[in-house]
Amino acid sequence: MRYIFVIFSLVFLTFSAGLAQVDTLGADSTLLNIAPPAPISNLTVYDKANDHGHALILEWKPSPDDAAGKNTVMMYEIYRSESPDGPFENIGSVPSGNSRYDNIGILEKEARDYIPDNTDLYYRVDAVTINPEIRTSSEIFGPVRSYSNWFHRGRVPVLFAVLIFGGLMMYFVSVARKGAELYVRPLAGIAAVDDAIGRATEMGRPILYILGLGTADMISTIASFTILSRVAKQVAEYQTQLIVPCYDPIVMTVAQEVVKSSYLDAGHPDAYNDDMVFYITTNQFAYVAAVNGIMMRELPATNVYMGKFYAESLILAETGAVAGSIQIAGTDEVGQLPFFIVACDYTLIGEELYAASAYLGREPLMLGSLKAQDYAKAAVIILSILGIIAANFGWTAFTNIFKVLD
Amino acid sequence: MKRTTLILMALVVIFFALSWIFKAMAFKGVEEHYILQGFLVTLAAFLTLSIMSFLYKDNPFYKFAEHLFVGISAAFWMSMGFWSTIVGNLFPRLSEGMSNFFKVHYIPGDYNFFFYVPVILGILLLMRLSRNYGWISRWSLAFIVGTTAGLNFIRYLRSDFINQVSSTFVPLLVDWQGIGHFFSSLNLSASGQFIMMLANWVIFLGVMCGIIYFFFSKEHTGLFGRASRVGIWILMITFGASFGYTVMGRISLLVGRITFLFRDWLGLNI
Amino acid sequence: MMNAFTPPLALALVDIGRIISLTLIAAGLLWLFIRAIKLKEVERRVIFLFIFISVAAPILFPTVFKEKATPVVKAVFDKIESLPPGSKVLLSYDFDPAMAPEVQPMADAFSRHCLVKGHKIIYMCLFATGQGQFTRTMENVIRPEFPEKIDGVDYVNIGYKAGNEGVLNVIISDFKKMFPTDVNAVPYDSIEVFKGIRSCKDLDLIISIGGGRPGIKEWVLFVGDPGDVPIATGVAAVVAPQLYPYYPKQLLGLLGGVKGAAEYESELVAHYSRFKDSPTPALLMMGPQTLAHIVIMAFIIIGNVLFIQGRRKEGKR
Amino acid sequence: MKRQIPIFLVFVFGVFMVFQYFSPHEASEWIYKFLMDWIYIIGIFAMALGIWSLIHVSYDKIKHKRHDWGYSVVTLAALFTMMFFGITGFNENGEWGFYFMTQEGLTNPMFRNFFNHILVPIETTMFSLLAFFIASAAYRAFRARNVLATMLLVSALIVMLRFNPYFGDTFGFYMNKTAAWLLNVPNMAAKRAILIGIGLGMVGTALKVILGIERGYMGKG
Repeated sequence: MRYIFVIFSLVFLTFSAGLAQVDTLGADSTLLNIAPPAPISNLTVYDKANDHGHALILEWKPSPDDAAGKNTVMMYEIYRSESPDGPFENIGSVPSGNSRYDNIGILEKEARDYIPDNTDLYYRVDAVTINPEIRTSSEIFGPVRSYSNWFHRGRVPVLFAVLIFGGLMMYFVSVARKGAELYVRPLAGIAAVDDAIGRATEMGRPILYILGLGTADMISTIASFTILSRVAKQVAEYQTQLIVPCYDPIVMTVAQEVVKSSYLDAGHPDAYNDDMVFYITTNQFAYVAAVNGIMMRELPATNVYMGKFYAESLILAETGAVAGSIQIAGTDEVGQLPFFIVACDYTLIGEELYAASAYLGREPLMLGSLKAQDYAKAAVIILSILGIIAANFGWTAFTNIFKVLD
Repeated sequence: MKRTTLILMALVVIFFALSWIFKAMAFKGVEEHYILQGFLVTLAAFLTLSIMSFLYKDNPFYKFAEHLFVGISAAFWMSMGFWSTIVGNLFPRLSEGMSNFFKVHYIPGDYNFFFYVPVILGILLLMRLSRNYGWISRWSLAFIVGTTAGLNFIRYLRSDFINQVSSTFVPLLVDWQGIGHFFSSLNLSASGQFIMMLANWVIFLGVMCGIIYFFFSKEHTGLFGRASRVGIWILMITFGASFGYTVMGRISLLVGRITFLFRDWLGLNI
Repeated sequence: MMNAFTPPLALALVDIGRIISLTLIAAGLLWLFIRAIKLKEVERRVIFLFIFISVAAPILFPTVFKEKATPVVKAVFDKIESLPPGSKVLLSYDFDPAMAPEVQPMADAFSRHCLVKGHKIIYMCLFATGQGQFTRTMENVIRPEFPEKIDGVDYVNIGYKAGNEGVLNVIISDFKKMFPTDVNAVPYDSIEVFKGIRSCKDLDLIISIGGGRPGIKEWVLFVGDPGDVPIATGVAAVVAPQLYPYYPKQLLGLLGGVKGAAEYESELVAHYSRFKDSPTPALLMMGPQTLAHIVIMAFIIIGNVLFIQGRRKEGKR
Repeated sequence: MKRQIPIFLVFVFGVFMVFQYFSPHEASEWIYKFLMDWIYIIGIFAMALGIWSLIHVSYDKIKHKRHDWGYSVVTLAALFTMMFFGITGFNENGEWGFYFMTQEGLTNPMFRNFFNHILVPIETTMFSLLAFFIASAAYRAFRARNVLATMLLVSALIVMLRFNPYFGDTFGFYMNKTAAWLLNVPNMAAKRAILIGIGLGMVGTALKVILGIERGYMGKG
């Protein structure tokens, strides 16, 4: 898209330069007799590395008449052909002062700027003056071909990170599977969930579980599903009422499944019905309006907010506070954390939300992955200290390891 | 319903009916459909006030606006989805006849038959409504979750993890020219050496302590505990500052609404 | 909008309304404060009512608070003020309609100030949509308030050129190369404003308004630093904190968000009586903002008084 | 069969997406584009489920004359009216009929009117309620109960004090600068710490999902 825009604006630039020329011709007849500028030199064209092909990069040494010298070069026009004898087609231009042009083709064959892969191509760059008639062409460069790459070499650091993190994960999960005891520090928000369900039972009021505005494939929503399954199981055991209004239909589908099987696990499959988990609407504030209504009418004993939240976080949490509910929140949306912290009784900050599912289940496999995450964090601390030292002493070699190319 | 409630509601209705008449008269000659325009502006004002009345307490007007809002928004979202995704994206790939019927541009392509896959997966998802074959819907779910899990795995490893870690590599001694120079040029200007260094130190230590706060499998005691304490302090300071900063934007929203009521509805010259 | 044609009765009513509403808020807060000392909680609805009044009253009865320009803003004002008449100032409209509510008032205020001082203004933009924003300045400021100023002599609009920092890279050495004509296709050399200007280095001041990309950072890096030209800016509030490190070395001064714009407008009104009746959108926007912020802070204080009193009472027991 | 196939699918597609990132080849890009399109299209089918649930719940309320069932009539009426306007309209010959979307979006005048005069006003008003709630939340929660609460309170106050018109030049200037510093420096540190944590948590959870350890989303914890 960006390239289309660039190309488009370059076309516009060429066009407006042309217009300008028409006007200035009348005003200044000297433009007609500009001396042709010196050509560019050292033109090289090479395949763009680490890409999907159909792209080449041109570099050249600007004409001596660009800025210095006669200072007449207005822009450079780029020409391409599939044979050294032409015909050459104008494919774009750059203003003077530039010495590089990225010829990025569009992938569709029908597109005008389609660059075939594995085909010999020839390039030429013209130095153009304000009068487009007066120009000097460079020598033709070619043949050159563009290729599609199977492996992105600039992304090696990410590959290493994947391997290291994956390895840590595998290791600790297998350790946990063997039955090793793993310590986890207590989290206030998690402990509160159990109390809150008990409180709801005593008061005979429902529990409101909000999965947020995330879609079913967001990690925060997936974490929320796991927490929901624990909550639903306990709710089923205590025979309390559960209300789960949903924002996204797929989330609703999954949540129904989750709650249903939790009721089954708790041994009360008959207590479940599909209307506990229902869809409202996929509009942020319409959803909020409806949930606000539910809060004020059903007066839930506990509101649990887990998942992705945006500006509505404070509206929900304040209304819940007015209704007198205990509120437990957890989100990975950094911008909304302040509001949950201020308005809720307990808040799981960022990563704690993901950890919560492991905490609630106490399954060794889940705890093992927590341990792996902690080790990765320790690695971050060590790397940062090394990185700081490197930055202070100017060892760019170290910091370059972390450079990921796109 | 109590009699006072009924009287109150009747008064409100009369008030807005009058507003409709006045608005329609004001629009006469300006707008073609002045009666409709008068109604719509009055309706918008009525709904605005109905929502605001929730601040006092839940009431029938809020309930009305809320339920109306839910219905309208669901239908809006559905028709937009239908036109843009099914008609705009799917039909041009699947069938020339359908494309012609809906007057969208058919895009021929060698691999268009691939677009039958999501249609099948979508229909499998609808199996959810069946009592006996509901489990089939998990297949399409698995496709969505798997694909995005892979996508997220890489995306977050790259942007939130590697990028954030490497941007923590800042020099702690900015522009260091010896301790004498440091003290002799000590000042509090934002681009001065001291403030720059302070910023880098705070960022570095803040990030470290913050990460330590998020350790789950180690007891937060001793030095470790103290670092995690500093970490939560930094988080709290930040949350406070963000909260304070957001106030401005929220007030602007209210200004917008109140201006609507005063200018567009009541027609005050402000 | 209030202007010279508003009947005196309406003006008096506005004054009365303003006084009543402000007194009401102040007295109410005081009363709540005293109640807080006696350990009486404030009801939520009372807070809501106060917020509503503090936002609605300044809109209904335009309330302008004393906005004293902070040094960052004053620096820009003083610079334009101190330049001799006829100086060349470049205003770059680097923003789109989405940013406009915050920065359009600044652009208008800069234009007013420069024109009244008799500076020559060159308008350009790095955002394609900036042209539309300039049209607004043209229609709301230049045509109605400065009908005597002539296009090409007192100001010129050279429009938009694609290329982001590439454009800046060229105009740092040669204006004409990038802008052979203005938007009306008048050739560069016959434009009065450009007499004696070859490149950006010949300008007396550059002001970039916006805060996106391309924007002030590019101006500083590609023109301000290499060309040693004074640069000032007006940006959206979100961007302002990131720019503080540039001040005062690389940036002469900056206006951040509606507040910065309001400070500038108030300076302008204070210095030039002819602008007393000009629209000051930022100043008007500041009324509700300031009042609501003060009210919220007052409630935080009341909450803490309650808390301290409560603890003291518990201690006595 | 009911659980294994989904878990296998998750694994296959998850692993493919990881590989895809490292391979910029044209073929891999094409498959990637297809997969992304598929997700959108499947999502549209899910719409039917959502609308079905909404209708079902509302209809149930009306049928059993539950509390406030009258409002459910409003919801259903609004839903069907808006849907009707969304798929019908005048065609270019001025005939009322099945409606086709144009470049400018849905141009059915009533659809637009409903959007501009019902949807937008309610939406922005709901949003503007935040101005009230931010005040009540500040009053309730910003009390110096302990160290953490005090820090929250003080930094919020410093940032809000920018809006005090009664400060002197110098003091106001330093207040501004302190606020900017708070928003820049500690903010960046905290955000970065949270983001690194979130990044790890996300990566960990995504990996658990791909490997089939986390199955909560399939109704099995």
